[in-house]
Amino acid sequence: MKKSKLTIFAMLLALSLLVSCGITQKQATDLSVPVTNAAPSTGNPETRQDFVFGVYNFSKLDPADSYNGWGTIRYGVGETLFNLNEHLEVVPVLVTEFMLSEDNLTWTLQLRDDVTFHNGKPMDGWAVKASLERLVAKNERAAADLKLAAITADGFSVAISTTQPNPTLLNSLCDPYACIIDAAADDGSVDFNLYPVGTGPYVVKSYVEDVSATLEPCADYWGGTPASKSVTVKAISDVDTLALAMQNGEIDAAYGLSYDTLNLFGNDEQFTVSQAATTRVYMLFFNLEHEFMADETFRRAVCMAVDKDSYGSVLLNGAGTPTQSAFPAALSYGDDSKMTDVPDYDPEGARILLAGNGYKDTDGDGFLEKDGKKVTLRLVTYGRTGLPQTTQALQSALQDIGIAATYEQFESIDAVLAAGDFDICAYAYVTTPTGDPLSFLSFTTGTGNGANYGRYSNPQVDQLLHELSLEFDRDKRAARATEIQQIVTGDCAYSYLFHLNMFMVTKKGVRGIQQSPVDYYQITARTARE
Amino acid sequence: MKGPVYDARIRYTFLLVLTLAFLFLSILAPLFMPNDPNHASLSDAKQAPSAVYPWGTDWLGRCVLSRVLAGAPVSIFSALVIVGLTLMVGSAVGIACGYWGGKVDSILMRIVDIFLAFPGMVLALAVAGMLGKGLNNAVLALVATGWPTYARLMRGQVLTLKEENFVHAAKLNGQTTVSILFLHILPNALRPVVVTASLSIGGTILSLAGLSFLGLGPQPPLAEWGSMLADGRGLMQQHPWIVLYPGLAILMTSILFNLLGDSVRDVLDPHDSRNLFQKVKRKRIP
Amino acid sequence: MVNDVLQIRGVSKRYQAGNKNIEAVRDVNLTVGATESVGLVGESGCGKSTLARLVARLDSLDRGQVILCGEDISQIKGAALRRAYANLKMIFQDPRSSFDPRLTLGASILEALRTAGVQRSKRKAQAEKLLSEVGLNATFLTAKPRDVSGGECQRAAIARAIAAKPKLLICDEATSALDVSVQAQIMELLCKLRREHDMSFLFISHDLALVSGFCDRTYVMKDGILVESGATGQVLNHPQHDYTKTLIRSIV
Amino acid sequence: MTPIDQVGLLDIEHVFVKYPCGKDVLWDVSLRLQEKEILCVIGESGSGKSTLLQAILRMPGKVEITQGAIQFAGQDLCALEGEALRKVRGTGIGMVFQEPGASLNPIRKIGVQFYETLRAHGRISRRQADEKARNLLSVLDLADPERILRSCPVQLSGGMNQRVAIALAMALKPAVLLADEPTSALDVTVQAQIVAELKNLRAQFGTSILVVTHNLGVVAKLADTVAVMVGGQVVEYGSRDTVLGSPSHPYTRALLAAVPKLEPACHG
Amino acid sequence: MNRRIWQEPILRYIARRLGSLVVVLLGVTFLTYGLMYLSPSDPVEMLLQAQGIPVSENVVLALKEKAGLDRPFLVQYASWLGNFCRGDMGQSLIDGQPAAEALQAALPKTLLLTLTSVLVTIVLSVPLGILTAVRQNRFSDYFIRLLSFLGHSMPSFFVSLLLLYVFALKLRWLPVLASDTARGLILPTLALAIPMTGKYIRQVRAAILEQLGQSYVDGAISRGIKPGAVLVRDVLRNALMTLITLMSLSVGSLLGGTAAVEMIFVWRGMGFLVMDAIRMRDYPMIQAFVVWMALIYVLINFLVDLSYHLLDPRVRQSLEVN
Repeated sequence: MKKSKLTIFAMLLALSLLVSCGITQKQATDLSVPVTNAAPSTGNPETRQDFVFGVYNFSKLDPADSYNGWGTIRYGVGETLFNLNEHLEVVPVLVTEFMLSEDNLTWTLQLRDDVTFHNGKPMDGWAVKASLERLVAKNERAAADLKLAAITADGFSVAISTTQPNPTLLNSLCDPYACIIDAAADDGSVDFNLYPVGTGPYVVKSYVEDVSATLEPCADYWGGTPASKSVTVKAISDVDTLALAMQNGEIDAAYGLSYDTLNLFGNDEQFTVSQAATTRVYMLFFNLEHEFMADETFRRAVCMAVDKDSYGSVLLNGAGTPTQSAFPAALSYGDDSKMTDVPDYDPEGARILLAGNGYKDTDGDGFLEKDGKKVTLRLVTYGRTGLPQTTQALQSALQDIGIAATYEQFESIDAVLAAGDFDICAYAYVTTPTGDPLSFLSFTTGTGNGANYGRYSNPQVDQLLHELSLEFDRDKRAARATEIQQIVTGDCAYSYLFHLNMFMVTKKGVRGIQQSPVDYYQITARTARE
Repeated sequence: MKGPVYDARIRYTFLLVLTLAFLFLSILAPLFMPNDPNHASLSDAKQAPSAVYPWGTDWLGRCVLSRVLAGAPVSIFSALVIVGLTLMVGSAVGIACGYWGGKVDSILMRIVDIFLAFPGMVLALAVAGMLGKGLNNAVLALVATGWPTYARLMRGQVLTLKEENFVHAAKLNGQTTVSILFLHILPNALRPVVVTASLSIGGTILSLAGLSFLGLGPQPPLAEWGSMLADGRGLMQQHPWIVLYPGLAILMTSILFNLLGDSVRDVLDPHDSRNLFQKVKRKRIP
Repeated sequence: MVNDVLQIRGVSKRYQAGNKNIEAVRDVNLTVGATESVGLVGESGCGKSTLARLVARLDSLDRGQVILCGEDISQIKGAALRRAYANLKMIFQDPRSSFDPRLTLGASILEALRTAGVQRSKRKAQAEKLLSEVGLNATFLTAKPRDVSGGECQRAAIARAIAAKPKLLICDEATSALDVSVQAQIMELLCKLRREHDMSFLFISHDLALVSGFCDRTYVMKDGILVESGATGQVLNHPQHDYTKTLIRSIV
Repeated sequence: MTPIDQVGLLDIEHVFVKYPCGKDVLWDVSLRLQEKEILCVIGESGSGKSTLLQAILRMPGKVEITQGAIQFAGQDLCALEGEALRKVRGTGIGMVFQEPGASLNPIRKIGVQFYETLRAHGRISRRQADEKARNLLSVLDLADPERILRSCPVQLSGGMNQRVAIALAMALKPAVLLADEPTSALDVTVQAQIVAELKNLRAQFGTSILVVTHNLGVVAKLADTVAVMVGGQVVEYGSRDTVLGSPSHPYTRALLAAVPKLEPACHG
Repeated sequence: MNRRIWQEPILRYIARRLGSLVVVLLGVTFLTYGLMYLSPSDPVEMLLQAQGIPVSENVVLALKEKAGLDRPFLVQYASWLGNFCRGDMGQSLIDGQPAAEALQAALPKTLLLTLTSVLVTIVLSVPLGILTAVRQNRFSDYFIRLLSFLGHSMPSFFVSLLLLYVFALKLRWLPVLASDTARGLILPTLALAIPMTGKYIRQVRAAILEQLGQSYVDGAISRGIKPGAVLVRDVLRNALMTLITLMSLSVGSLLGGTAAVEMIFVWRGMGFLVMDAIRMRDYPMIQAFVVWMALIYVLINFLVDLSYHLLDPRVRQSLEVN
């Protein structure tokens, strides 16, 4: 396979074409440069230094448990069979060759034979099978994504069959939940959520809940000697303190800083700021079951009140790229120009629209009423950097067009959303964590689906989602994904505000760690301080 | 007559006038606001002080001066309401205990003991936390924390005053219990209570700001000094005016009320201010 | 005697102090006849002030009866007690403490006149009259307790006490906080009141000499018990009880 | 006024005193205390008699002497400062306060307070101090001195504390003892005891005593010499018999007349 | 003879105090448990939502029945209290972790911070308070009082920010993150101790001045004892009770007042824990926090009372009389 600037879909297309021609695709690791893990190590045990990594959101480490796999991958404890490269293309990591059966139902993977778990056991086919079976047993999301029928292992090869053709299986195997761990080690003797046994360059030495994790290099890591003597991941749950600690030199790298600090660190020679556009989109959930939000015209007016450009440039200090689509423009299904029916920023137009639909300020308090009832919206959000700011800006913007709104910030928003206890929720969503649009679109727009908190339901969308789930053709997938977004944004069921550039600050002289477009690759074997 | 008491009275009058003026101004503060305190003008965000925004703008492009002014009534009057409610609830309980004694006293005092068993802000955190965020709950939380002190104080006062001869004399005059209570006991008992209350206003402002800082106070977009400080904390280095002015507002207000409280005490509770370590100036005529 | 102003019959009072019971007054019998002046002498802590408080119902008694002008007031409450108080007034050791520090002397006296049922229009004049009777001029109406001397304050207290024309005036160490010369003036005033009013006195003091100059009969109290009683001259000149003898001897 | 023509033990010469707040209290007070003399200063409240004692001891923070001199043992107390003044307090001049018990630290053992007092004026071991204290307490007829020395004032009765305080004031055998209203607020029977005790002191130790009181009975029993103060000035000064027997000043006469006499009631 | 006389009353006293302690603590638990009933959210629904289970009427009812939440309030309270006494403080609604475990991890941290802050407060406020009292109305008095006034008027979170800015960011002397090391504790300790010191200097001053006005001071002076000795041996000892009371109060205000400082310095103590719990409406955690804090405070007060007993013969005396 050629190494070029292809999207993941280019690759998938190629795969499917090749597969359909009945040619076995051999994939050697040296053909594609893995993004992170299997780097030629420069670690010299004599001169290695301790490395301290400050993070805003500290995670537990059992990959199968909710989103904890992000931590497992981020802290270099575990690895997935495949990774996404900077172009969100799937590249093999723990796998040497893979092929798809003619019926599109079975993938056969040939595993590397030099990979061992932290406890010294070899990562063979049975281990991978056990790891994946443990995953689908514990994680509903993974089970829904993978659609596993059966796994058979034989030596260093493993055959994964799915219940239906699953074009995104390899993408799903890139998801942090699919991090390969030694399932047999989860025998209850230690808390697997704190001390998972993975294949990554670092082993958890001690884990203090909510405080820090101390990691030791894995002596016989397959990718060479890890470059740091130890890695300490510190939980610094206060963004401002995180910034101060970074400034004060107490940590070597910081992730999760407030965007306000971009200039602070960017203008300081002692630090390196690495930025990467990610697939995280800041978006608004509208609760379509609530009185005013149920009205499409009303929603349209709300959308027109939103000044996406300023949000990205001011609230996020330039780290937000305004968007009409849920996906970054670099992706074929993230083309803003195709989102024709998305209302532009036009507060005056919004006022007129509202006035024309029976929203009038009848009692003269500066806020609109409909049929004598005051329009009041409940805005909710959670503490992720940028969201409270966005929501408060929205509150002010709504006030400008005469809509009263209350603001509430929660630490954990999902319960509030699930209960439908909101009108508008600002949310930051990683739309293509595994390089494919299906999961996000399905979750948020399919009738009755898990993250469809606004209770949006459109049979046309449901039909398209179904088609998308079975489609292996790249262009058609992109077209369907685009179509779904057109319908959804046309219905004003969601408003996608901007895409986020994530950034990471490191001390000068720190290497092997930087902001990746894939937000869960952080600590690697190369991460070290000079 | 000149002397320490005289000085205290002058100081008290001065501070009282200053405080009243301050209160008056904070009521009128909305009139002086150069801009809408809640209006976010993103294009003007994080601007340094200028003619349009005398104290600059915050991260959302809101006028800091307007927000500090808008926050004045919230911070100050909430604190006054808290102290007032605390005083009333506490005093009512204290009077009931002190005057009727017996079962009423022992039951109420047990309740007071229970409330006093919660250290410092713990009860406030619990009340605000359990009942949810917001100004009302924050006020309720601080009242719940504060009233037992006044109950104890008032009870002690009433118990002492009940045995004063002038109360006996009033009793022998044939006055009713209620009239004795309201004509003689209460007015005299109020003095230390008022001193305590006036000393506690400054602290209450700080406590409220503390709750706000923790996010348990008034919710956005309502301007409140503590939450402005919490909000703008990350910009402290780059755009200091965002935290400087609300911080100064808290400091100044709390200093003003603390000074007033001190001087109320000096006037109502004058104490001899000489001791053995005082050098006595000696003017000897040879 | 039927027309005794005050009869105290078998009055006792215990105080609970921790685990100990202190019997402050034990089985006291005492009478004050009409227009009679009766002295009660004893040293501090002997129970004489407690007895005064019991008689005035400022404290509840454990046993016994207090009969004031023929009415047993030892158990009555509320309105009945307030009515009974019309016949009973008391002046205290510390004159300043017997006035509400916030109010003017006038306000306190007017209050007494109001409760005595004097018409509003006549109160002011009456108050001035009362003041002149105790040797004070009308300017004292507007003075506060802390602005006047102890003697003046005690005079005002007396004026307030006689406002309702009580049958019995209890003087609890009424002069012992005052300077000798002031004490003499107050005693003179009390003598004058005795002459001019139809009033009985229960005069409580630790000073035998003072009692000897004022009282018809004298009771001597020690540790809550009356140890000796009789006409004042009798008690002074022929003391029966050892304690009375000690008392007389130690007068310096 | 008695002319002052020779040197006494304690000479108060034309002393003017004011309070720190600036109010004048004493005007031109002159008194003389001879050896073994008991001088009683009588006066009513506000006459400045207690201030006089504070002025003699130069109690810090209480009074300011603006004019005059207080000669004691050949030195002018008004000119003394610091250590020199401290040495006079206790050894030269002792003082018994109005409420003698209150002048003891309520929560320290009396033995310690004796030791500390003695130690402040010379080297002495704890055992020696205890010995001295025991002697002193027995001389003053206090029962069980051992127990007293091991107790804190709060554990003793008020009367006991008064006598302990007197003993403590006498611990350094001062030449002059100042007593500020030692009998007021006391029961008559106790008053008599205190009077006897002060006399006893003079007999035992030859102490000169300056007593301030408003109780003429005490004066009559105790004094050799009497001074009468009114409004911060001495209006009459002379031997007891002269002052009490044939008072010259009208105030003194009025004062004497006001004293209640033990006599049958004055009827109507 | 001495031993038996004063040991017996103190035992009686301890017994009596412990008895009333139990009553107070019962009240504390009742109030704490009752607060949850006043709260607007239903814990069962919250638990379900947190676990991502759709909230349906039937599920809620079934779970309530299982958890005994359909029983009368008092019965629920009794069973909760029973569990509490056995050390089971319920589970976090957020992650299902036993509240007891979380508290166990956080409590020592808050206690450590409290301890250091109280110590620093004592070390600063007692000598300065004495100094201002002794130098009353002189320059040093005014100056220290001015500083204490400023400290007293600043909230601890404001002090924290200033300290961070100056000592961590500008001078680079001290770390931003609190840690168990002495250096890591300095800033949070100061952030708590400075406002408290400001408050207590004034109170120590008042206490000392009050003692200086007592007659025993005159007595000691009249006996020729050196003023310095009077200050140390008499005045301080008599003011000790007030000082101890102040310190116990300061412990009290710290137990709840560390939240903001703990958040800023990322010091995972009780304040941090409860703020997390409050934001997530994690009622069992809040309850456990409140009850534990009250328990500790009540015990501290109890110990302080006992120390009065040991230090002050007046208190001993009053007990013996009673």
